[in-house]
Amino acid sequence: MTSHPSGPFAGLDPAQLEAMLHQMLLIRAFEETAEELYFQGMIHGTMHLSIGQEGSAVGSIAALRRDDYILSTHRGHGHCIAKGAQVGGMMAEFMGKETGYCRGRGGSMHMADVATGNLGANGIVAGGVPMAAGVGLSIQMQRQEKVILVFFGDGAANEGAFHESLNLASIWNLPVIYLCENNQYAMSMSVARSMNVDDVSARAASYNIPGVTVDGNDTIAVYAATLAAAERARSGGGPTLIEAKTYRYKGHSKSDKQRYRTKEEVQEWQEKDPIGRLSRQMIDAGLLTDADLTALEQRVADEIQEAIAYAQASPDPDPASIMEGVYA
Amino acid sequence: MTSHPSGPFAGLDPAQLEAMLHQMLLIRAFEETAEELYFQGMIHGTMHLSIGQEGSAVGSIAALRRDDYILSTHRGHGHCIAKGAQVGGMMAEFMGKETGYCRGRGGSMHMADVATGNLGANGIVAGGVPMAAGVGLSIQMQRQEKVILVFFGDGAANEGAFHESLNLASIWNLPVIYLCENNQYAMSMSVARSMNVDDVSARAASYNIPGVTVDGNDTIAVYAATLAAAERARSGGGPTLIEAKTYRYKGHSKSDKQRYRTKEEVQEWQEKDPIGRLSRQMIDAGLLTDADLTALEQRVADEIQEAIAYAQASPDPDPASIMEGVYA
Amino acid sequence: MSRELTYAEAVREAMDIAMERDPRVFLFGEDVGVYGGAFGVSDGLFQKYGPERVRDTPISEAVIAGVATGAAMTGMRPIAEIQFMDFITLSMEQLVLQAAKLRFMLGGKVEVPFVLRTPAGAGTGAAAQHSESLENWFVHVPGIKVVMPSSPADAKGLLLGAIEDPNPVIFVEHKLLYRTKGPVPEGYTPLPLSKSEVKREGTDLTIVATSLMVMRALEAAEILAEEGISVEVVDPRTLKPLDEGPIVQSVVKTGRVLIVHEAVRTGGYGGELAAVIAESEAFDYLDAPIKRLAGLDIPVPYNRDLERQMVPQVDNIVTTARKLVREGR
Amino acid sequence: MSRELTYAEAVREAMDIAMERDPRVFLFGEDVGVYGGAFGVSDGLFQKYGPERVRDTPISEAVIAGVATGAAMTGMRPIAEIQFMDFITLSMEQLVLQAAKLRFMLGGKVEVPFVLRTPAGAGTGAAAQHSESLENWFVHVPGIKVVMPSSPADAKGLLLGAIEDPNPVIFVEHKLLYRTKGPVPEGYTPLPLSKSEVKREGTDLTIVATSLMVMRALEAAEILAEEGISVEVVDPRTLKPLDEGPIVQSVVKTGRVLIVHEAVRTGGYGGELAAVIAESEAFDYLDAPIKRLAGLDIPVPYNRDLERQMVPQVDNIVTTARKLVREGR
Ligand SMILES: Cc1ncc(C[n+]2csc(CCOP(=O)(O)OP(=O)(O)O)c2C)c(N)n1
Ligand SMILES: Cc1ncc(C[n+]2csc(CCOP(=O)(O)OP(=O)(O)O)c2C)c(N)n1
Ligand SMILES: [Mg+2]
Ligand SMILES: [Mg+2]
Repeated sequence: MTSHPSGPFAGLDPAQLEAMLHQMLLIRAFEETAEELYFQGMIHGTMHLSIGQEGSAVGSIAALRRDDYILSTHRGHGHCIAKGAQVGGMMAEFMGKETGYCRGRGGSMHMADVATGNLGANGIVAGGVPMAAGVGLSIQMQRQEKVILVFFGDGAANEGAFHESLNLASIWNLPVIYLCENNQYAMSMSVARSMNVDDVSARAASYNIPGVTVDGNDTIAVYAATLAAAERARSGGGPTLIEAKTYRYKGHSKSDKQRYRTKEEVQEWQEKDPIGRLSRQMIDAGLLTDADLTALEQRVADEIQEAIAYAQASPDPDPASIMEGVYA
Repeated sequence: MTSHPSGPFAGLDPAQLEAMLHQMLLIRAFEETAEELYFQGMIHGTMHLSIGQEGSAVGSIAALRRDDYILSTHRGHGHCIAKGAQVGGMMAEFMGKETGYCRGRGGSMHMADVATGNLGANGIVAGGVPMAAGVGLSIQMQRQEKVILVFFGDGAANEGAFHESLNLASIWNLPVIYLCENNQYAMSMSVARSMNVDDVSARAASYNIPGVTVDGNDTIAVYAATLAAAERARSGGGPTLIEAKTYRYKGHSKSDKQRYRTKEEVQEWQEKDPIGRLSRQMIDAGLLTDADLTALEQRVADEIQEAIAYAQASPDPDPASIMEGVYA
Repeated sequence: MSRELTYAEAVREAMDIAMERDPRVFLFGEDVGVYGGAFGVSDGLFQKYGPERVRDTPISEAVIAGVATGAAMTGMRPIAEIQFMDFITLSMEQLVLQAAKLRFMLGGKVEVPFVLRTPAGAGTGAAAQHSESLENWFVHVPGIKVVMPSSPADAKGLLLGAIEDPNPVIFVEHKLLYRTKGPVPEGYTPLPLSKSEVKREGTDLTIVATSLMVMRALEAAEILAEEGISVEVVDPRTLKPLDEGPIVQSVVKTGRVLIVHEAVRTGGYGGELAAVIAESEAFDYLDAPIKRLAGLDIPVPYNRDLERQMVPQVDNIVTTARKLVREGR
Repeated sequence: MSRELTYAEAVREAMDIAMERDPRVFLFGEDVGVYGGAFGVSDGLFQKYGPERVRDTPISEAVIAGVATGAAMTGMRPIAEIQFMDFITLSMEQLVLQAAKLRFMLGGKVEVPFVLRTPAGAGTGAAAQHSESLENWFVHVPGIKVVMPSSPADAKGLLLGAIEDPNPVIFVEHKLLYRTKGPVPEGYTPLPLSKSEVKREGTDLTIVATSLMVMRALEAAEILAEEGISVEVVDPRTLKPLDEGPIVQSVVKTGRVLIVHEAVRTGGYGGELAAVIAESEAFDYLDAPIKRLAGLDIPVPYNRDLERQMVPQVDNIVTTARKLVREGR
């Protein structure tokens, strides 16, 4: 059955829209909290925050089914939440607890929730991109109706793995959605300096597959593009490359002096905030009131508090278990 | 100074044309002889013959200067001869002799003649492609007027290294000519099966650099395209991707049953032979007589005999020297 | 019931049997289809199983490893072929940072059951980029298993065992062994990836050898026997995880050990074996230093004689073993 | 004249001096420019030398290695940075099959003089894909040199020596050493890539350690000294080619040896060291088995305590060393 996205909300009903807005608020609150906890010394290591990019995470995954797969990136908290993970288990992972999604072994860069089809964040730029072809082949050979959506950044589009994976998915006609979150920078390297094409999606032509660029801060546009790609993939139409243009408000990681961009540039993008945009759209359409929004924010705040409480109350891994999980 | 290739021979004078025809005949004779010697057990290992592809080797390199660089492939005898190597030293290398271009250490897959700017054949598909960007950068930083031309096959265009190298050469505006010898197959894998685009040159668009496809069996067309690319590179215009469509008559290597193609297909291409084509063009233009051609062929036969004699008379490497050349 | 097969036929039979029994098993790589693989190992499988289960790939070693990993994580049992072990240098990120670590990084929530088959070794005149023996790189990577069969029977049994194993397995074949013949049991006869094997019993000296070097060590043992030197030959077969027992026990018995591998000596698996022995109770029984005989520390030369000189030959093993037994060093 | 610098400052000073003296030297890699490198090591060099000689690259580790190789072959002296050693898994083909072998394969007709700098090691809570110690892979590759400085002075001297060296050099820095301080001589003071160094003299036990483990071994030696155990600490500094002399002589003197490295134990450099010692004359002087203390055979865990437990700490060294001296095993 093919759906026909129409209207300002591409066929999404109010309940779906509210669920999406809730996820976007939850992602932002989760990451703001994680950063605080980091500064308080309650989380160690490093983290890559996707604040400002919630539209591409939620918009794309809203177009998937629960049993579809995703492969995520180092900037993957949003993907994980959008696919259905519990923030409690994520917070526990962040704190390195045994109850975390990776038993405290993986942390932020390996956050995964296999039960909801999230095969994992990845510490390696483009690390999930070659695997996506394998997941796609697996789906195809098992005659499943699933798709695999793999997230990657603009910087990842310059890795050799990008080229090999898209070429293979093209010739084998695999049900893979390549979703490039182009947030304008790879660490300090701007897209303008790292490639001579304006759109990453232009590279789809090298493999003769569809390539589309959408405003990544327009959650509905991302949803519609992903839904079309997913339907194409499910119906044997093969892979699609989607580029969602967006922006990260925070530094690349915890060691970024941000010398490579201006405060003005950040501000300009903050005015195009995806959460502000979706909530405004819904309010204008009468699907949401300011009171609803406040209620949603309160709900999110409570969920985060519960998550922290759950994580803090959780046990650390047993030192005696350190050798577990290397081999099956 | 920009030359303006014109007329059927793109500005090449009769002497140049005869030299090119001579090289093409020499390449073919060299490889036919190498194959014979292999069957006689005088050469071991394996070899990849470029018989049928002499047009792309000679046409492209004729457009370069002696001090320009090339990086070659596993199918590189033609490149080596065209850049100016002596067949004696090449035959000696083939026989593993101390007088060979690589002191008998490299063999067919590593044939190199640094003195004429040939930085070496390569046993690795696309192995020379990333290095080419480094050579290009070296030329640029030393403010030299040189260019680097890197050969690779259609199969190599599916390696990640191809993507990374072209992207870097593009953003750094490096004087690199990427010359893809598309001979329709990567071992048993046809281009039709290995990529969904008709022309490898179409991939230039991913890097916003010029991409051209020429008939690789039209030696003059290859020359003209390479000359234009070389002038662009020398004048700071950056890299070019040239695709020369051609065909190998022989099997991929010495272990090929050629189940993946038909005799008819091979015959069709043999009718488009680059040597036959150039000699006919020259004869039609009154630049060559049948007698001249016979004389050229005789000259080539003598050169090959001398090469064999030289190689056979050459000493084997001294076993005591085996550890030499690992470190400088 | 067993009959003589070549090593290549044994590998093919193992793949054939595995594909017949289990629809999740498939073979893919460069030219594994109509061509039959660069060394003819998969000859006929394409005709029998068709293009879906015996698939040619473009020349893209990174995504070959990625396909194995992604398909294995989601219910398939891939057999990937890397045409020459040298080219595995292009697959390292997916193999080492992804396949090997995913299970651990994800808290044990996934399995990555695939086999990556690849031919290693010199001796074919293919020079430095087509002759590598890189097994110790993978021995150094937790999460990966490394298998190196030295006989047709081991090739079949261990490959079936590797396909059954729920972990990523690097299965290293040797080009010079492909044509060697030996008895191979019929039917589904998997071997566990956890057993070293004493290939020949002896009392004066233990030779621990891998892959092609096992065959050469056995030939050397024959020659030495005529001189009255009794050599025991032990083959780890699975380099990782290593079954140390038979090796340590053998050294306790003989008091002398010679380690032989083809890979270049420095940084190789011989070091690991030497350390395992030197740390074990066998240390107290050693009557002579632990000796390594391995590839010279150079790239593999093209010239036939230099190539031969670079890799341990039967006569090198005989000389080194004799010296170790007679002169104790 | 020498003053205190951090290890990171020492590396930066070496690059600065080399770039001032030699126009052929340039630095390139991911975020080495305005950002100053992921660990701030190249901070300020971009401002001083500009975008041509301090170049940011896209995220393309294969071509980074290719650029180093191609530029080195044709007259330049590149310093390439791979942001974390883990990512070198994407550079292996160009480093191992090209850079390392070109000189030999081409009959000695070319030189490939570059340095590839990369930070290794765990301890930053960055988990399994940002904590690798892969030095032994390169020790196993003829044609490449491997350097692992353990102090600011060695970092500066050995980096200058590496830049002068006409071969490809993998220069492995340690993230946890970047902030450590020590005296560093001023000016152009290159050290040869051919000298192990005794970092502390002792008589009861030899500890051979690399990189961060040298610092921990020295701390352990202090503690053990109070117990009356005299430990000699030897640092190979250049893992390949290895200067065996000081190690063998030390073991001859002490009769006991403990090898300590951070990389996972199995297949690691400790095996090579153990074999070198077991093959040397020191074998006859050994009063105890050769012992290795190394990283556990697991991917590096995220959890802070598990991460700490995985890598040898001072107390592990003290305990293991004490046992080796007091109980002889
Ligand atoms: C192979 C590899 N190279 C480099 C890095 C270090 N690194 C981590 S994230 C990053 C930038 C990635 O940029 P992009 O793909 O655009 O994703 P973004 O961070 O912008 O979300 C870099 C260089 C890495 N993790 N893996
Ligand atoms: C990285 C790598 N993969 C595979 C091979 C084995 N191999 C050698 S040549 C070849 C085919 C190359 O095809 P193409 O690039 O079109 O060059 P051609 O042989 O047609 O000239 C293959 C698969 C190799 N040498 N290197
Ligand atoms: Mg980005
Ligand atoms: Mg081809």
